Amino acid sequence: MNLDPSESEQVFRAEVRAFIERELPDDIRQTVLMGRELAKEDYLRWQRILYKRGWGAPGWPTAFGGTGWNAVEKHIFDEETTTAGAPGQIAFGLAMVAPVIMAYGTPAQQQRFLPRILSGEDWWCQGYSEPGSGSDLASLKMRAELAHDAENGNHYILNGQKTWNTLGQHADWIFCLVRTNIEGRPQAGISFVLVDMKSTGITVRPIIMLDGGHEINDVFFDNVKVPIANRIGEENKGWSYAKFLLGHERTGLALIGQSKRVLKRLKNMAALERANGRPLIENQRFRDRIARVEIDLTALDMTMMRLLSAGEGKPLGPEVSMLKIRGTEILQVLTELSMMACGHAGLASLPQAWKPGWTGVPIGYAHTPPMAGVYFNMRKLSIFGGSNEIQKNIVSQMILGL
Amino acid sequence: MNLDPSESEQVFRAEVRAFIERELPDDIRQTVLMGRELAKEDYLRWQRILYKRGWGAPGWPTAFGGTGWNAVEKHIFDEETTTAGAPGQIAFGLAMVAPVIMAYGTPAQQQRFLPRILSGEDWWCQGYSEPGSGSDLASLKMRAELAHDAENGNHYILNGQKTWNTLGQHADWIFCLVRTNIEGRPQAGISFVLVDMKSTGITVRPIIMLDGGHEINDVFFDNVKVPIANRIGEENKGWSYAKFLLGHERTGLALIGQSKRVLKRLKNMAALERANGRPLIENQRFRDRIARVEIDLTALDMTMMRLLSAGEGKPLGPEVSMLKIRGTEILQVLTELSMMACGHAGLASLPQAWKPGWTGVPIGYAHTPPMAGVYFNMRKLSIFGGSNEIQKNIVSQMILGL
Amino acid sequence: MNLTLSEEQLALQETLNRFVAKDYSFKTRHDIIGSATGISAPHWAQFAELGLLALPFAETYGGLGGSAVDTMLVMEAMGRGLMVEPYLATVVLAGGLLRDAGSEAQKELWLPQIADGSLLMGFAHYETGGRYEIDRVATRAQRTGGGYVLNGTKTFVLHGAQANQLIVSALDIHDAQPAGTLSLFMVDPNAEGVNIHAYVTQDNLRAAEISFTDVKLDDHSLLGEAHAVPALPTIERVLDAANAALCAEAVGAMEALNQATLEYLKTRKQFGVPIGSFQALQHRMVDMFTAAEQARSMAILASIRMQSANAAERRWACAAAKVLVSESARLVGQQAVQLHGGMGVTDELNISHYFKRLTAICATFGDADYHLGYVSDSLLAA
Amino acid sequence: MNLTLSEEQLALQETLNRFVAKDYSFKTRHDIIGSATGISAPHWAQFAELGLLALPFAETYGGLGGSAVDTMLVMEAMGRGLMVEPYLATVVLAGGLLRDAGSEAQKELWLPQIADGSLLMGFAHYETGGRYEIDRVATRAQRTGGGYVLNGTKTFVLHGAQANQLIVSALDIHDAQPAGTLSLFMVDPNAEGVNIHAYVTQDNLRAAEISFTDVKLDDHSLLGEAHAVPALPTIERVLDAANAALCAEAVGAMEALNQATLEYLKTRKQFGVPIGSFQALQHRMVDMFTAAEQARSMAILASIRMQSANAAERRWACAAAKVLVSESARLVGQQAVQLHGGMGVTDELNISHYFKRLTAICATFGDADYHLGYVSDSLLAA
Repeated sequence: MNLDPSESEQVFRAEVRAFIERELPDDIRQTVLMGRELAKEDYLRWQRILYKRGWGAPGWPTAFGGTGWNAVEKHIFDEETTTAGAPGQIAFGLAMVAPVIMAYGTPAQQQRFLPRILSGEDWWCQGYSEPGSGSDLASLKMRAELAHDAENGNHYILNGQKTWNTLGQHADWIFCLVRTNIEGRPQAGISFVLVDMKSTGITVRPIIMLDGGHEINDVFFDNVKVPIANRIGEENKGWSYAKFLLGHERTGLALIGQSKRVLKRLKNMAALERANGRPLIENQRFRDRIARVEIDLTALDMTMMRLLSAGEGKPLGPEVSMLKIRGTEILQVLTELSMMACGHAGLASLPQAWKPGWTGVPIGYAHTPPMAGVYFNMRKLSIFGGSNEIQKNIVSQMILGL
Repeated sequence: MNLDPSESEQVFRAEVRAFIERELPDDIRQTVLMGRELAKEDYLRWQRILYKRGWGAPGWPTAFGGTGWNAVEKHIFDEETTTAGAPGQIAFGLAMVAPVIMAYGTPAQQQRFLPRILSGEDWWCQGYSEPGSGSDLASLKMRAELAHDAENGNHYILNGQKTWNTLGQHADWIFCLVRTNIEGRPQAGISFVLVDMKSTGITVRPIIMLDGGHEINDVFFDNVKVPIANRIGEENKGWSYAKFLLGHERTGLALIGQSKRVLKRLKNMAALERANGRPLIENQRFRDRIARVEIDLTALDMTMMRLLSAGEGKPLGPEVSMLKIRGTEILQVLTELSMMACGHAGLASLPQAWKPGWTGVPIGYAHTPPMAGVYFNMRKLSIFGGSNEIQKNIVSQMILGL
Repeated sequence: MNLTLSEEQLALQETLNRFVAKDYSFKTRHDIIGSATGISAPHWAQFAELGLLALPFAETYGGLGGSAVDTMLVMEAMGRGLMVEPYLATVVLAGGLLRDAGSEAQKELWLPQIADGSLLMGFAHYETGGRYEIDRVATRAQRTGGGYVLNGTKTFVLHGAQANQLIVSALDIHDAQPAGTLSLFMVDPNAEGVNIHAYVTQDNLRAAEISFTDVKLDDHSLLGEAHAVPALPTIERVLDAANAALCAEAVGAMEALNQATLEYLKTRKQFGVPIGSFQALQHRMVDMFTAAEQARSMAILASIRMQSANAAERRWACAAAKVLVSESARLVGQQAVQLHGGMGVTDELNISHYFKRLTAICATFGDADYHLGYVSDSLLAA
Repeated sequence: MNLTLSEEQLALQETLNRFVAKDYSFKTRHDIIGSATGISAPHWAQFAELGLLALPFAETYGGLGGSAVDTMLVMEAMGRGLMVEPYLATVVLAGGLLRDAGSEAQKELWLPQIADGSLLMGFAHYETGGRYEIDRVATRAQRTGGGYVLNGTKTFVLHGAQANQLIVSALDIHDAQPAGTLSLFMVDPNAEGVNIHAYVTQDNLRAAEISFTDVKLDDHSLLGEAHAVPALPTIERVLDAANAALCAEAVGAMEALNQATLEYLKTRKQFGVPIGSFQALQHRMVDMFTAAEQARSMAILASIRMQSANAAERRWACAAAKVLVSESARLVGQQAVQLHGGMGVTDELNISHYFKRLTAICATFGDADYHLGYVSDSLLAA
């Protein structure tokens, strides 16, 4: 056993690092490192830069224009880009709907949608959850009824509501689970459709988050017409495509790169902040807290590497649920400590200071303003994408056999 | 609101304290304070001293020779005797079977059994749990079949096994839940009988605990004859008497006096033990741990007093489950810290040093030898008497209505 | 020992509950926190009418002679109702300082105005370069012929921009005492040289950074009779009172959160059953309930000990209470959000607002680590 | 990066698993811990036959040239099988000191005897008055004409009474160096003046307090060539190795405990269903599984870093591993007992024996607080 990178890993990491050093715009990097808010255009700029380099889709096979990287390479790429302060790539297109289109879409659908996801031309969002259907997704109610008219040919008419839709305000397309059959098992009446966000009858209503940010939405469908050609696979078979997608949603859930980035910032903060006139890091109680979470993060990182090493480049199994639990807990602790480090000054709310380019005078240090808000916002980590309680159920059933 | 004792509380506490000061034998006190093992005779001596003072049964009404104290007085008595280093009174007779006999026993049973419990002449033990019936007590299987012969008249013949019997090796009597009917709901076929431990056919087999001590047993019943006059109440109604008993078992479960005693010892230990040549108490990490559990104990103590104050002397309700959860957790932490305080020396196992009167040379300090064993032993607190998981179920159902 | 409320206190509690239920809805609060000052004058007038602002002061000064337990009841209602008015800043902090350290003339002048609701106040004490330490004051009040000249900067002045009068801690410096003596001064926030940088806090209260540049104070500005009483013990006492009050507020907020969460567990269905039927969530809810009960016990202890003549006993109880209440608040706040799922992280439900207030309470006037330090170090003294 | 085992290591692991399953049953162990010496000579001979005792030494000295990862595999099996033989004392501690600091002659003399199983050793280092500090040595080796006179008392010498040779840390004192230089000495436990107070430990290992009164040592007793290498870094390194080994042992014990507990959850029925169907217990078991997996990761990290030339990197990894492994061991040990209910607190089941061994590991060669201190303070250096 050893932790020394192989020759090829070393070369690959150096290549990624050099690329980031050269290509990542400094304003974007600063925005990310300071925990401030990214604009839509920031995401798109970075996606175009990656696309140009041929790295637009780290998770895709080369046949569709992806990099064809194995799990270790993807992990290295994730870690390097994240710790350096690159924006995350928007997963809804690249990592969620694209694998479904590749696996179950028609060649026409593949040619129509995939290149525009890769290049960043189309921004996708998700239409899974409904107000009554969170953890119990199969109970979803949004109707899609078959219809025909001269103008649209065979099409579905969608009526209902989707919620916990992330960044749908930026989106060009939404993929939806809809109910095409109300009889029998709930899972057996679901279809998977792709909907143009510009369709008549779609309304996006912001849900303001507890930190004041707008990143999620309700999406209402009022007699929205969707061509039947936009359905993936067979009618009423959507549940199996959805499950396939959820399996693909899980990469990067350990958030190791993000946690390393936040830990590094926290250490810098603790050297600047003052307790009784001395650097906060000299306060043993606070220092112990940093040490403790650093150990946890090290253990998680090692666990990830163990799994990657054992998996020989193949995607991970249900162990990912364990990584997600620990990863979200650790990042939540790190953001909590980052807020604590700020003391009274962290209590000042200056939402304007989150915006890139803000030049006002902060309360506290330059790092202070977003910290409490980031802590608040990160409570979502243990809820969204399958709550940690659901993840524990998965480990309990799939790994422990309980 | 105030914490000042009332005139009468003050007088009462002073009276109890003076009594203990005068009457508690010093050898017993030292044995308890050092965490060493009490002999049967130690318990009996103390019970006789209490009995002589008229305090043999703090929980009983005066009609049966008890003190007639209210909940606050009982709490004061508990706390003063426990912190001073008096042995606990054996609950199985006084606090468990006696209330059942008072409530459901015949006058003859009351006259026969209660005075001998009060005076300490009869030592009682419990026959509830069976190997297959722990938390799910109603599933118990030990049979009691009706029979008649010339010598014994109408009697039951008992066959089966009881387990988790505490100190049965000392006992004169055992109260048992037995199955008198195998049809219908399991709860509906249980009877409550009192069995002489000298009966032919009873075998007590020690179960050695993880600390090497012998405080629990298996008790086997092989055609044990029990006069029908020893049945409490009606046949097949034992379950309701058992539930009544479990309601009475719950006093003192918060273990506040014991925790105060152990905390005090822990502070003394931390002043004696050395870290890097200085008193261990100067080590901030360890000191913080003591401070933290002292705060928890203070909160629990206040909670107990709040409940007592609100209850105006009446017995407590399901909140006792909350007190039991916190109380056992706190005492477990305290015994764990006591072991930790001893460092390497605590790893030496000197079971002979647990015995009263031991005069050998300890590894470490005089306080060291029993500490690890006490920690190990105290793991039982969250298991016996209704595991903490069961207590959480009770709070969930009875208080929260979930 | 008596840990039940008196008849009068039960009546006060009842009044407060009615006030919160009737006059301080989530919608009402939403409008108040969105307003320019971030507080509601009509509600403050109601506070005065109900006698809440007069509670802790002697009758001589228009007060009602109430105890710290009465303050606890008010603060608990503040927590339950998520009320944002400056009760802590005006009544507990500034009012407490005036009551404990003011001269007769100062008490006669200011306390009745607090009691009748006409005066809002703030306490400007903390400074940058420190964290939660009580005795780190560099602000200077240099004696001149007829008064003082004040220079310095104060941070996290709760409701500092809303106050009509400030109490400012500063070193009283003159030739005989060049290092200065820690003192308290009444300062008019409208005086020349006072610069107020107001902001909204994470939990939608208001606070300010305030700088003083050559601010002229007259001779009567010094709180109390020329150092008859040292200022530091007074400040310690009032910050203990503030922490006891914050503990009570947290208890009110936790109780409201637990109630809402329990309700949600009983009504929210997934997989065809209420989510409260899942044992893991049941036990979590038991932990939250238990934490809130322990917190309540410690808040009561702190309030009772606020009346102790023994400063060490008082400080221990307030510090210990803040440690336990902070940890309980963290558990209850985080888990209430978690158990509400997605709804818990939205601005729309009051859940997140309670969570944010609880989080802020933990960081106000000393966090759990800071107060644990006091409790821990007191083991050395023993 | 490669975190998989080599072919040889897989074969070693397989051998160890077979050995534990076949030759080291709970009953066998019960007899061994009840014996006079508390260790089994036949099993030790098997250790030797399997090459385990030769693993970490160079081939020149009869060794197999194995790595710290190989030691990890052995220690993990020690944990899984709850084996009580003195592998840690003889091979890891004393063997490690000889390997790292012994003179050529000493290595040639002693290492082959360790490797072939004929020599048991102990490391007498800790003293009273301290806790887990590595550098608190007051034992004195006063130079005389032809050697040294040793005086002092050592505490918690693992398998000290079973050892044929001891390595003792002491201050090498002579006129030119009256304060002494920390050094290591080979001492015959049968020499005059050596007093051994042997005892059984809480987890049924053996240890001893050993005092040295005017014990005469010859010139060759000094480990290594007359202070060519300072002793303290050597001791630090070997204690790091011991902690890495303990981490691996704990991982083996946790895995066995988790397996037993999982099995119990699936088979033990209450209320007509396996108790493993209760969600609160399921989630507890997930926490235990997760803790053991994290612990395994850190044990691996520590073993890998034992091979690092960078002492700070090595110490950080071993300290960090001990912190995390200790906390995991506490959780898994306590909860395995809890989930087994009454059966968990009896001596009859191996559950309590695993629990006690895990508890002892946490307190051996530095507890979690002690090692957290190293990790924490290293933040100051950064």
